[in-house]
Amino acid sequence: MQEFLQQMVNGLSLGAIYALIALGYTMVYGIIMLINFAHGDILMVGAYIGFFSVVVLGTNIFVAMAIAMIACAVLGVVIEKVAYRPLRNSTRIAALITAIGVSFFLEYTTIFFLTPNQRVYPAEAFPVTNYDVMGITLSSKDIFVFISAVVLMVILQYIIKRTKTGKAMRAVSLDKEAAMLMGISVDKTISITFAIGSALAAAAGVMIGVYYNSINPLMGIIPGLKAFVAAVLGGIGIIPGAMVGGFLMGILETLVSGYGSSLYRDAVAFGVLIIILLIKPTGLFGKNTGEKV
Amino acid sequence: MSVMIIEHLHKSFGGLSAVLDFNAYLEEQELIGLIGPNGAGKTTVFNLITGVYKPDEGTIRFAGQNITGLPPYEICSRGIARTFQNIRLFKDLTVLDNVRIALHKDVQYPLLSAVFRSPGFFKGEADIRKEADEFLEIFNLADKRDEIASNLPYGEQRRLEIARALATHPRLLILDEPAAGMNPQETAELMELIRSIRQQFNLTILLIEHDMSLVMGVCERIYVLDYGQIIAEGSPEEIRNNKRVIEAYLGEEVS
Amino acid sequence: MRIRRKVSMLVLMLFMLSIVAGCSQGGDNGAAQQEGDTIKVGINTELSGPVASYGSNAANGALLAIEEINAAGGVLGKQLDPLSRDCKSIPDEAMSVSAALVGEKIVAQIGPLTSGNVAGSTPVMMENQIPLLAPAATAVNVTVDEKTNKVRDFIFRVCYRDSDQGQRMANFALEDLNVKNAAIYGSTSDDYATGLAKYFKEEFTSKGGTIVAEEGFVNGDKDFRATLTKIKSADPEFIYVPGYYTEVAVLIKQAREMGITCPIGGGDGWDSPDMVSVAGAEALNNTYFTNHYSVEDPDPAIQSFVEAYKAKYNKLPDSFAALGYDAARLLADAIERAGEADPVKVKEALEATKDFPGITGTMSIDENHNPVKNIVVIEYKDGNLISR
Amino acid sequence: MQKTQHFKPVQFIIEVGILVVIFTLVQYLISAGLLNQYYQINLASICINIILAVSLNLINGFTGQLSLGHAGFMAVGAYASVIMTTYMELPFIVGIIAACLAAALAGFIIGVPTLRLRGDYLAIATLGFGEIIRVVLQNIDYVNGPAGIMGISKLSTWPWLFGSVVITILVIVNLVNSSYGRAIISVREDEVAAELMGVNTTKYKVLAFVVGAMFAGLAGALYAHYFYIIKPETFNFMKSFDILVMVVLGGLGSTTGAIIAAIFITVLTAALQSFPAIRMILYAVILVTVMIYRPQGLMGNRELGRRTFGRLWGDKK
Repeated sequence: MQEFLQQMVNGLSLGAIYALIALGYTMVYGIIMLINFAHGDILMVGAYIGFFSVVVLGTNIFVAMAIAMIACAVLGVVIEKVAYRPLRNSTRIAALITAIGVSFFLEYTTIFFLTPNQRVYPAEAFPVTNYDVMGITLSSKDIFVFISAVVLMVILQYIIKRTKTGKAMRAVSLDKEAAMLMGISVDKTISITFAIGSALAAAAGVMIGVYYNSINPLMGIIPGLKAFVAAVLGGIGIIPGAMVGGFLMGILETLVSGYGSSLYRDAVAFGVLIIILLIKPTGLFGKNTGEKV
Repeated sequence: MSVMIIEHLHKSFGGLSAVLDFNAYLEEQELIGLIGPNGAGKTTVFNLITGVYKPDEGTIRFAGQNITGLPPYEICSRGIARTFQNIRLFKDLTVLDNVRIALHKDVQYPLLSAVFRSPGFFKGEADIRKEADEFLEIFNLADKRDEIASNLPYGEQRRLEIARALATHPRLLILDEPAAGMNPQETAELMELIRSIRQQFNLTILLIEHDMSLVMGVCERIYVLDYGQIIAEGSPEEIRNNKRVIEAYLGEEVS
Repeated sequence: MRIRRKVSMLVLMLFMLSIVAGCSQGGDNGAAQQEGDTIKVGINTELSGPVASYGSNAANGALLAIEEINAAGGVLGKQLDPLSRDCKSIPDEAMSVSAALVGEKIVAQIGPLTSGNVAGSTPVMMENQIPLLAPAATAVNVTVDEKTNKVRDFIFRVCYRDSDQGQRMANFALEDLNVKNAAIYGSTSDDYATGLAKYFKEEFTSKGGTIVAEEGFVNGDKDFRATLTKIKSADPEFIYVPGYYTEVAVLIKQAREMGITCPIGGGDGWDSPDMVSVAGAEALNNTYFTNHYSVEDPDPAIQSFVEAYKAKYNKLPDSFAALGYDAARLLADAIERAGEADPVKVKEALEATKDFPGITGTMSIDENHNPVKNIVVIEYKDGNLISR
Repeated sequence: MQKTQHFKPVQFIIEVGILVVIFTLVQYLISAGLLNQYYQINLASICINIILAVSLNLINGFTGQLSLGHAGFMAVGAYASVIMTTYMELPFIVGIIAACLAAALAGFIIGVPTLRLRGDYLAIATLGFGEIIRVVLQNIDYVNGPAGIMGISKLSTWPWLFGSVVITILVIVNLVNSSYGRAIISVREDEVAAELMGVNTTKYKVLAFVVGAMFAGLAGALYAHYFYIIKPETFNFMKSFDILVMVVLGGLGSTTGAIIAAIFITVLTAALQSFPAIRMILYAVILVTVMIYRPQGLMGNRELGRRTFGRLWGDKK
């Protein structure tokens, strides 16, 4: 039982990170139907910016995270403007290939300037304390990751449900043309969506840096892929789906490594995804929108 | 003899009944109209017959066999073909290919023959081409055979859709608002066309139409649907004078 | 329409350009104009893809060595001309790069790093009779064909094999640490780590030890706690963690955080200045790994290498950098001994290597083209590396 | 736009003649030692990539089903053939046949359940299956796990490569330009309408998937017997993306486009070897630029073929 609870704690912090990344995927998908494969690499850039602001500027981790989020928000907007906007009326698969290109570009530009070697988040950036709660080890990092992720998700929910921007985002994702006729600036709304999604990825990047200490230019690929799977699991384009999918993915992975065989962990994660899709072809929260004939 | 018998058909979407206890029969080579106000469930009935939706209850018998719940391609191969309210051509393909795809289900050569280009393939293709040309001829589309379907004017797209449906060799042809968006002259031509293809191909035709002149002009018998239920059935004359029908339509107009 | 045509032209031109570039690349088959004044050395390493950091560090090491050699007057009075290429961490690309380098008349090739990519490059080198020096390919079958037991004539390495390392650690655990049982938790995504695990297990069990748990992780993993929880409940006296520092450092840190206190061992993949900064000095106490050298070794040759590397690349050299450096220096030495820059003669000189003073140990090449050198077991003690 | 097929003996002879000339010319260059190894390797890569791109184009381009698991089928083919030739020491042809059958079977097993999914859900499911194949191979000791199999004989000679390319293109072009091909294309155009016109869309999706997988398996077999070593990591999702890039770059639904793009990407990759530091950056920039200026791919969905050449020759149809 204790072991199980420990696994759940591990799974929840991992899941919180996946959920944050998955949110960015799902928001961008919801609004322009693009699988933004460069999303994981924005996370990487965020992790590096966080790293440099701790090491060079000497900020504390929260300020570093804020700086990374702002910088990546700008980066996300620029990427959308330069690479995705010209393709908005093209096929989605062309945009997908462009996203793969952008992903390579971010990875290898970083490698070019910063070498492919990993960097280490300084230990003093975030002092670790372990709490022993009924035999379960709770690290201050777990708490940091979990709480910041939840806070960011609550803020996101607020923005989407309560603010004008959020309403505009929902409107654009439902029907771009109608939104435009209602006086909503579609371009601006899409930019904001990229900004928010990228900022969340940056936050996740800094969290990964703090949580696992080391960062490298290719660090975004695997979490990016996993988060994408999580977003699809929840029903891509659906915000609560991404959160649930992220947590589910995190917990599932920890349980498979903990009780099954860690050798097959990735296979099992994908296997579960496929089984869920076969039962619910549009993900857990997806509506089965039967085509109108 | 009835070519199709529909009994107690029921379909609801999320608790809302779209079709409720629908009963109907279609006689061989009859031309039947299905009318009713907007949202009465006419297209849903078509979708149930052609297998796009699975009915919740009820049976559909066609040519003596129960076809309820079969997949659409299976229903098509039993001899039911249709057109769509908002045209659904293969719009990036040529006019000819649109018709040839419909001819595919009766393709005469096996897959391997296509891959290895055996003599059977060339003969089969020639036959398909010949037959497709015949259909295009009938619908006056022969000289447009290499045009991309979406480049055709609206009326011709409608005609192509009917040609494509006919190419599946149906016994029952279902037309969903074939005259929608047509001008009176085009509509008149269409009426003529519908009559003549029924003759030529021994068809039973079921159509939904808003254009009353067309319905009253060509149909021999009419079903009137309102709120998913049949409220009247009879000859055009009977329907014109039916109280409930007038109410349903007037009611609609008033609201 | 006009714009579209222009764009098509642009694309077409790009296409042409790339073909031309492709031609100029492999094309100078008979280009002998430079033959006189320089000796071309191919450096075919992973500069992009998943193991880019190993490849680029080794290439850096090799380039540093070549720079130093050239500054000291070169080899046989000629300058070495390093041709550095990227093999994308894919075997087929490694083969294509090798063929391109062969077309440029290299005298030998350094790299690639991983055994799989060396294997991709091997047939080309064998066919053209040009020596390949693998800095860090540790799989046993890199230099010997396992089926026929024949040595691959032109393939050499400057690192020791997986079997050597795995066996060394097994013996160290049994004899020096006095443990009776062990758990294995290594990377499963590369042959290097699975090789180490395999030979460790063989040696450990054949000498009376028992393996109580066997788990694996995948490169790129960041979270090991689930499996560690499982291993903890098996209560091993020793955990063998073959893999690279990128994962291992995090793994050890998490293990210690979870209260796993037993000794932990690993291989040369652990070697990196980042180990201490990621895992923390305290977590690394009571951990041991087999290695090629230690940056903290007071040996003057090592210290001057470390200084030079730091000066040039602004970071500490890891094992890959040291092995790349040694590979380039051994090659220069062999060319010197061969008396001329002829691949076959260089190969013979390499085979005859005896007591070459590398910074990863003094090495002689044995009949299987493996270096004979000491395997150091290094212990972490409060963040310092202590040779055992 | 499909033309009606007639058997045209003269054209047939000319086409066969062109193929024979190309084949003999390259064979001569190789045996006379005029084509150095570097070109030979890139030629082999081009052939293998053409097979991969053309076969994926059948699935993604003609059938309109976004599949991201092509590398998985390639892996199945590669391993199946190597087990036959290297482990069982059977002739190469047995390996090739085994590769095709195994990959086709894998395509069937994966295709039947997943092809019910649409769009991105299908994409992620196929990506998942591709990764599952890789992870499973990594955990099978019989095929050496992550280390892979080394020392595979180089059996993929020019005749095999050329023959395989010709057969792949021929089969897929012939398939597409038939009534069956029109049925496949109708699935892409409008699945509901196709179904209502009597096309069993599931059957044709699976058919395209199986045929595509089969040729990916063929490519895998050729790859394994050219590049000496196979390991699971080579066939990861990045490899699937590489193939997808070729297909989209060439133009979805254009076989000639897929061929041109496969050549283009292979040559580009080789050319960029000389710029090790900025190789991938240049690749990324070229990719994004081409996609922005030519989102429909180099060829759109048109084909470069007899008609185009016919026009060039001033030949009136």
